[in-house]
Amino acid sequence: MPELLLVCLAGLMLSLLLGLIRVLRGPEAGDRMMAAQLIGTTGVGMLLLLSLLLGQPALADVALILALLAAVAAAAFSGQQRETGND
Amino acid sequence: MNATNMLFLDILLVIALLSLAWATLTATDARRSVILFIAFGLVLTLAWARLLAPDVALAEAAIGAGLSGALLLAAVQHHPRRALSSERQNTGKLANEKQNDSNPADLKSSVAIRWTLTLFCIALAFVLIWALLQALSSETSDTLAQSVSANLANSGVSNPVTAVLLNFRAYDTLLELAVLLTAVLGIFALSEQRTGYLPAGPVFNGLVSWLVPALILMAGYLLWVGAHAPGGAFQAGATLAAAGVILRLAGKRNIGLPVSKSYLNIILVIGSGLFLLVGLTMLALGRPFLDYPPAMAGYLILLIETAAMISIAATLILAFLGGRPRNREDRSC
Amino acid sequence: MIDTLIWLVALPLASALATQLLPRYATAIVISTAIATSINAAALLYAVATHGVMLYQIGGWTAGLGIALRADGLSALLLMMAAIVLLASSIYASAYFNDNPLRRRFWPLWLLLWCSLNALLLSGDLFNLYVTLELLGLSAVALASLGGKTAALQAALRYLLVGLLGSMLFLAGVTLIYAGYGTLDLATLSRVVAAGPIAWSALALMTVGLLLKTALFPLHFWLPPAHGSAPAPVSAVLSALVVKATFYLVMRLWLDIFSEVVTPQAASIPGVLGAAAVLWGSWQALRAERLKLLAAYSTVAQLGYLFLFFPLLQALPAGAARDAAMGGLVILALTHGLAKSGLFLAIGIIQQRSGHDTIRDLDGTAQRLPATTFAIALSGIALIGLPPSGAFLGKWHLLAAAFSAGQWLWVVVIMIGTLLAAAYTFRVLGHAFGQQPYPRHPVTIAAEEWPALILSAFATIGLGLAGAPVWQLLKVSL
Amino acid sequence: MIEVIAATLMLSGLIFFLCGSIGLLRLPDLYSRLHALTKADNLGLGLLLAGLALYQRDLLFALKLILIWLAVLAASSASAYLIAQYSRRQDTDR
Repeated sequence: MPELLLVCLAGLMLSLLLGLIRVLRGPEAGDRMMAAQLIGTTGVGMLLLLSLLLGQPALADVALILALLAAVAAAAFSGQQRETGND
Repeated sequence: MNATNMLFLDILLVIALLSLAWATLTATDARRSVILFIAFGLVLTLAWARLLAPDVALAEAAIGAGLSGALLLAAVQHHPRRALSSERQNTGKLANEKQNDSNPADLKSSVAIRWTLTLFCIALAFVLIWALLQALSSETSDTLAQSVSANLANSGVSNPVTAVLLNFRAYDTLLELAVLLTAVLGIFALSEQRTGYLPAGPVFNGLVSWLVPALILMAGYLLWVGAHAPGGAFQAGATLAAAGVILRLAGKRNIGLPVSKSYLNIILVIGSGLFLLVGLTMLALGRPFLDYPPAMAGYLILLIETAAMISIAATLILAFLGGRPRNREDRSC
Repeated sequence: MIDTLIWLVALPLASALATQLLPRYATAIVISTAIATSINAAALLYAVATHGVMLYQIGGWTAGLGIALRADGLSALLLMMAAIVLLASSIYASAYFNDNPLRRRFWPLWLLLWCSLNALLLSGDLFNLYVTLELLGLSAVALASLGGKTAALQAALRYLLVGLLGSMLFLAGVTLIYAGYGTLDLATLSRVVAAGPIAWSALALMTVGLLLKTALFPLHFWLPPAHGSAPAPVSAVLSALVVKATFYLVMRLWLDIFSEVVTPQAASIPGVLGAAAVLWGSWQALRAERLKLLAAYSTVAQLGYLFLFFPLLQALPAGAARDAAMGGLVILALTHGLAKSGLFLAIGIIQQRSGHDTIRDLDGTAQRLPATTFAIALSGIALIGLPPSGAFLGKWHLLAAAFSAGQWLWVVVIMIGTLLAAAYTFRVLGHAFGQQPYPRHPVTIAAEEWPALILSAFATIGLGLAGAPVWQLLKVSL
Repeated sequence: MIEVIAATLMLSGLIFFLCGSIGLLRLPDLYSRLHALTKADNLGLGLLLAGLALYQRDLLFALKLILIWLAVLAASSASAYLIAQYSRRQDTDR
């Protein structure tokens, strides 16, 4: 019953669009980053659904990459550079 | 699954991409623009997946959504907003457009230039759409795709994308690796590397302790899977580089790169070097440049890809450092 | 024998990697590579002259599936010019960079630039051309920013952005071609391409991208600061070779692959822009206060002359007159390459010895640096187009073509441009030959002064008196 | 029977996702929005993936799903913490 997958896909797309509004609206940088995280997680779900719907098993690997790299952007976002000195 | 069922998805993806692209371009604040760009990369990954291009989706997920976001965020942090005013006097740094904004004449001309460019881009987009429609309606049979699948058996791998990248058009990939090397040498030419990050707290350290090994494993998996499914040296290199970036962000000093400059040079050069060496060995054996014997092709491609992954990862990490490594004496602290 | 083609790309690349790994032996590696590659280029020139077009299929795959390298008379001539300029500049650079860390960063990029130039001139594949353009652009930017102050970095950054925009437009054109014709191989493409929206828009996109990189007026704005603030050997190569490489591609596309598609109206566009470039560039060169800026604006003007040939070549029917004009175009390009690199190298010496390159304060240069001043005079002769320089031959054929095509307007442009070139050259020489009451002793630095002198002499005397083989070689075409 | 369970799991995951995004939009300030976000990440994706695993009934695929879920779980909690920390720092700076 691919209809179920399609319904889930549509629901996740809706969730992604809601997150998109927050990304566009802000107001704080933290809000946008948070919404980008939501888009990433939603994207993971959508990729897995697409992987089954389109018969592309490789998309599961894409989802795995997205899941692993989700934290990198957040870490770069909040990282504090040393003011002076060497590293 | 037939195409009409997914039409809603395509339309919404296009809307999301366009609005994110516009917001990224028009954002006044650099950090905001970067975050919007990260979101754009995420949605673009979905678009590539929907276009049945998992190889590109993989690269976009690793490089577009993950690494370049981190790279740009680090660059923005290096030039925070409050530092801009002091930088107007500081002539030692790369100057950006903002410096000119104080002059009203320049401002007017920059607005004019912006509008001209916008109109130019819109015209360009229409020309492209028109010509693409013409091209797609001309119904040329894709002879290249046919000859790729006809010769796939002799390429040593079963993933057509890898066969094109590392066998049929291996020369392009060799030159692309040279482009990456040039990019990193160009970064070295500009400045010394940026100062590092403050040591991470316990939560971040916990993240690092499992994420770095997981990323390294993932890189190995992508490298291996590239022979028969989407994956390969570029995606694997980007994943490996993400491990380095995370270590750097956590305040670790050497981020897995060797301290000695000569070792660093070796890992920078090994990708293009080994590739070239394999090509020239074929020449010595009396075959054309980069003409692998079919029986050996699979192994040679894996060897080249492994070396390429190392160089690509090192290149991306060094790009993240934003300059040439400091001398050993400077590292004493 | 046929391996010459791949070695022209592989050897500079291998040496670039070697200089990065073994910085201590870098100078020796570069000089031996430069000599070997020059010999290779000469061998290729000889092979093309005797055997005709050379073809090399990389990886043993047929062109189309794989990538082919091709060399005809035009690409072999340009390769030879690149080899001469780069060999001379390499010797010059080994003395120019006395700062060790800087030299260590310079050599790998230098060889990567050489590799990309050779790869571009030999490439027979549209997408491969895009890759070589990227390599060329990136290595040129990195070299231009080397050891630079803020102005150099700003210029390099702008150069980078312009270069990326140009490559992107080129790539968009390549995509269209692939979508429309299903092939990237140039030889196949020239057989199947037909006039129509796909070919027109693809050619337009690729041409705008390339013209941006070639700095044709009004897309030249990035060139004077970038060429004017780079280290001297880099400026020499940027002005002589890097803009010439993209110009070569425009030629290849307009006069060879898409020649059936180009209409006379379309061909007049580069002609008009070229005329504007000649006038504007010469005028700016006359007004420049610094020698390097003068040389850079003169490059803008000289590139303009090359584009004047496009409407004429389009108007002339295939035959002797058109072949003669084609030879004139190539010899003008070759002369400019040699003369301009000689000029930039000579300016570099003046800049290093006297600490500035302000034209007004050049008095006494002829007493102090006689060989260098002579080099400037020789390259000036070539830039004006006085006999016996190669540019004289080139302009002669340009005028002849304008007369036989009945397009008189270009004659006026050529006249004004030549007069302005004479004015800016004599302005420099007038200052340089100005006497100082207490001259310092003449100094000679062989490694630095000889390359500039030889390049300028070759442009002025060599190409002018022995230019005939150029026409012979151009008969060998794809 | 299993299909019904799979459908229930997936649809309830979907509800968590939608709640999370609506919360992200409607809640008044950054910290409470952060609270909503983690619901979508943890529970929403977890239920959805559990449903998918039952739907597909392929062991290798299921293992990959578990791996993905664990990765998202750990990454999202860490990044939520990091974002909150960053915002706190910004607030105290002001």
